[in-house]
Amino acid sequence: MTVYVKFGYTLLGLLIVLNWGFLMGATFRKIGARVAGRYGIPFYQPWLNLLKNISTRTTITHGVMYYIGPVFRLTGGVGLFLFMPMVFTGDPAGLWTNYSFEGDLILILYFQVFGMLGMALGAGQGGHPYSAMGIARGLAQHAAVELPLTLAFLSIAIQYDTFSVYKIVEAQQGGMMNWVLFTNPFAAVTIILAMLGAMGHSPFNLVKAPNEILIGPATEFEGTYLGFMQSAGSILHVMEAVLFMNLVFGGATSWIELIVKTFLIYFWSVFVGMVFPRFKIEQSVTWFFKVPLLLGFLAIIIYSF
Amino acid sequence: MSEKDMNYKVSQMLKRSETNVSNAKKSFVRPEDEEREVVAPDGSIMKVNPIYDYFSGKRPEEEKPKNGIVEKFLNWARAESIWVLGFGTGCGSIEIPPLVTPRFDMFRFGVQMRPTPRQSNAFIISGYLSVKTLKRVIRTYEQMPSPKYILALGSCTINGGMYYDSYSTINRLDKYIPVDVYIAGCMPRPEALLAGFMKLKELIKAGKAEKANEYARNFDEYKANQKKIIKDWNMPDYNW
Amino acid sequence: MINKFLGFEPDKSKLPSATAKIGADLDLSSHKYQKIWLGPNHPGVTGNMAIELTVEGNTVVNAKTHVGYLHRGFEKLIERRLYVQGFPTSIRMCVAEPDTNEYLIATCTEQLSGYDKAVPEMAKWLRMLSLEMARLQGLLRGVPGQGGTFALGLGVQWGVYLRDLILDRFEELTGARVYHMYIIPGGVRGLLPDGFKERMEDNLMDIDDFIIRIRKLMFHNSVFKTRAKGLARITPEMVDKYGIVGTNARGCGVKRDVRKDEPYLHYDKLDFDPPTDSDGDIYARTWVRWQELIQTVDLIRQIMAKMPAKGDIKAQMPNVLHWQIPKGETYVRLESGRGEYGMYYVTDGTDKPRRVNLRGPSYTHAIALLEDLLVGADVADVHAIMVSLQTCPPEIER
Amino acid sequence: MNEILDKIKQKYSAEDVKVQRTGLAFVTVNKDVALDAVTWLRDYEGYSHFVMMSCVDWIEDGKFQLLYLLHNPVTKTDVGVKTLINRDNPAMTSGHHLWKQVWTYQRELKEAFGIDFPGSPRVDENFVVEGWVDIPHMRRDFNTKEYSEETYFPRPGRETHDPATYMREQLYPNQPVTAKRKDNDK
Repeated sequence: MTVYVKFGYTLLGLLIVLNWGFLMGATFRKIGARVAGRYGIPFYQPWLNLLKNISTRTTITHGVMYYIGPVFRLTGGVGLFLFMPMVFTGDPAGLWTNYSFEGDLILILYFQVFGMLGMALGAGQGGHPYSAMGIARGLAQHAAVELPLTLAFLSIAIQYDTFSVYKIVEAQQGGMMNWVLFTNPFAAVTIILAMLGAMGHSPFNLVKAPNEILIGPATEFEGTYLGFMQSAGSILHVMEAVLFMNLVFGGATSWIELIVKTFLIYFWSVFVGMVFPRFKIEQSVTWFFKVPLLLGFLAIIIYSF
Repeated sequence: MSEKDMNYKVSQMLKRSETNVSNAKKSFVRPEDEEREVVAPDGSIMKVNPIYDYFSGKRPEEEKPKNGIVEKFLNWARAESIWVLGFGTGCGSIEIPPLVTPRFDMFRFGVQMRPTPRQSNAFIISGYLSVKTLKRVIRTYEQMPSPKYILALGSCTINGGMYYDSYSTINRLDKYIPVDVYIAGCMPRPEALLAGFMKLKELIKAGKAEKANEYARNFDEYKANQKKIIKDWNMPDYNW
Repeated sequence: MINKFLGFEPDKSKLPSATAKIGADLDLSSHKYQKIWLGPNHPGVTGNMAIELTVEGNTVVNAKTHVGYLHRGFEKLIERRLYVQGFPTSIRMCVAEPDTNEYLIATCTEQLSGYDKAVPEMAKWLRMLSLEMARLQGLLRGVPGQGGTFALGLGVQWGVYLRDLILDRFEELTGARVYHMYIIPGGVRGLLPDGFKERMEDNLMDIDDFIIRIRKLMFHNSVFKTRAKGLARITPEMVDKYGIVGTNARGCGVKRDVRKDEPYLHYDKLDFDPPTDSDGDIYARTWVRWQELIQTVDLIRQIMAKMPAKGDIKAQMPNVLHWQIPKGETYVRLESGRGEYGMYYVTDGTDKPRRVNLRGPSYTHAIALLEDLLVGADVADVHAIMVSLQTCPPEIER
Repeated sequence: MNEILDKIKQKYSAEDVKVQRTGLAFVTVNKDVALDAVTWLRDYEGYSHFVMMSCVDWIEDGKFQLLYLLHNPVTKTDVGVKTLINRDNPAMTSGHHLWKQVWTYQRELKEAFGIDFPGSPRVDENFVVEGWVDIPHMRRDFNTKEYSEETYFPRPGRETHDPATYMREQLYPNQPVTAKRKDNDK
């Protein structure tokens, strides 16, 4: 019985995450608009966009992989969600910890790439030269982001001697000074910097830049596929924020805390993106290979000894 | 000139142009796009026709709306989320930047810009169309997913405006693609554009913005008109 | 094609063989290169034009500009319109700064019919005011627009808002928002409305504030510097070779400004010095334009302070419906926001012009120069280079 | 300014020298020496800025008038070198080696007037119109209104008036017509 209850709670959690992702996206577009002096979109616009996308009548096809691309991306988001403890309640088999287990950090690292690869395959079959170009740029940048990020993750894993996100959260409980932000500042700063790349906001959003190329991988997608992709994107954004919250900012003990913390984490990348133009791919790769990579190495070296 | 005279003149012109087109037909397709036979890697000979790729031969089909309340609900969603293609076809596109900036801000009405035709469902024809652009507009329009809407900006899309006697610009847009909303003026103010969007929303909510189906229904007529003025027709008849 | 139509094929062997090629010789079937089209339907392209790029990986090896998407045949249309009817037609030749066309066609007709001395003082000052306002509204879009090419959309939002305020003043002065038709042969159409100077001063103060903010946002921004410095460099030797004018020439240290070189209207009575920079890259060009923004605001203030309070605004002209200009030809130029902007005007003694030919700076910038600057550039920079040359397609194809 | 005009007169036997205003003069030279004169002005007299190239169709005389307009950035003067070429069989020596932008003008003139510039790069490519089958569109004998009415679909009900006739009819309806002006719309 508890299996079904747990499953139900997980589904509920996914629903919350999806809606929070939509709301967060709308809120930040509104913040951006207010900075520019505009009124901005209504907060319910993403739901309407989803409805409209689903109600599109035309469907085009470029082959099987083209369908599977958005599905892969959604799988990446949902997979990230499934193995991530959302709310810390003190019970490892708690209802909001989803299916977290020993070693899920490695699985999470894998799922981060999974969505990107799915997109690469789908967009590749789309056949548009801009899609291919966007994918090439996206994968290059993703590799550059992943490197410092993985080093920081490893440093945290060495620090707490575990690959379980749940245990890392558990170890950070009991006050702000136990957070990784203070106990392992090098890894924390690495993650905070690499986060900018992982979130895909300016200055690291050349992948989907409308000026430099069209909108990259999504060029050929329309209607339902696009709706799928945007939903997957919302889930991914929240889950990335939850991941960084769990690893660096001490996790959350309630949904309210989760919402506040993810909001602030996401706000950091939007805050930077608002006032900085975007890098070219080689420039962003160079940027990630300088300070964040060095800090990542330092974090590893310090905790290896 | 009365309507009757005009119709007579138009039919005469059509006759004349048909002969013109048939005379000068073949020369415009570039050599690499011509229909020809090539030798495949295994030695067999196959025919290729580069400008007809594998799904462009299909005619557009009418896509019937759903029934009753479902369609009403979907129409409401469509009306509140209009994605406009970022393709400035004429000088009217100078009034698009004010629309997305603080003064007029069309985002608050759910109108947003998208860069590719695949993801947009409204197309602002911003002013006069030269024949060269019309060709691109037709291709773009056909790639947009149905239901799709056209807003025609400026008097030059209605009757040619001040370019009525130009050899390069078309006179009536609705002869080539179906138009949902005309916004008159030269050039229309941003407020007029916003009013046009409001009108479009009304039409969508009332279920009257079904011009994509009209295009499919009268496909032959539209194609004949298009081919009459695009003398170098070197693209598929329909692409999606 | 035209040869076939004309029914003759010139014997090319008898003429001096000129084998200069434009662009590189590429073997497209080698699968090493890919052709991609930027535009006409592309949010990054200025206006409605297309660039055909041949890329090798991420690097452009060959570029071709395709224009004609905005061709309306103005020069043909004006030939079959009266001199005064040509006005509303001609000003639509460039939508970014339409007032420059008004001034050119008015001055051409005045010079050829001998009325250029009869233009009243007040009208000259008002013409200058309208031209400087046009330059200001162009720069308010153009300077932050360069940041916009690198996805710094915030400056564009602020700039376009302020441009709207200037358009409001235009509306007050002329009654129209974009196409004003304010400058007419013999003078201008109207005086300044009451309280115009105060309201203009209010807007100029907002713009002063914006100028400071945009400096912090763009020119002190490390990412902007990383991307813009050293990109698409123009050297002083290229200036005469390609016919580069305006801020593009001033960005590499060649100080050419029609307002200073051949002062028209009352520009010799104003105190200003065109800004220059020495680098010649995108950053330098944008920096020159930013300085010009300051200068234009200053010029508008000077004009409003120095202009007489009252006076005639229009000379006595013949009946425009029967206005015939004796045979003659002239070329008039002015400094628009993009550089030297001129018009060649030929009359043949009838009531309609024989030939009108516009010389827009983009004609050289966007075709010969752009195609050469793009070779070797990154695909992601194409849009920035195009905008930094202030490409305006309607003045290429008219 | 006058010195240079005198020199051009002597060197290239220029006719029809006209100073339009201070700092702007037009000279007409023979077709064979036109590019020589342009090159000489560029290399020896400092007219290094190529302003524009244009063409006027003098259909009455059966001539095309080509114009090379040059600017001297030091003395701030302009010289327009004009030359007349035959209207049937128009061809001119290409000047694309002189300045980088000249081939663009030549490409446009080839399309708009049908003047050939053998050897000029990309001169046969389309410039602004695509798939053009009529006579070159900027020639005087090409009637754009007729073409537009035949090709495009004029909207019924649209009226165009000759301004002079229309105003006379509106303002003085009873006065007999005396003006002998030709109708604006042929």
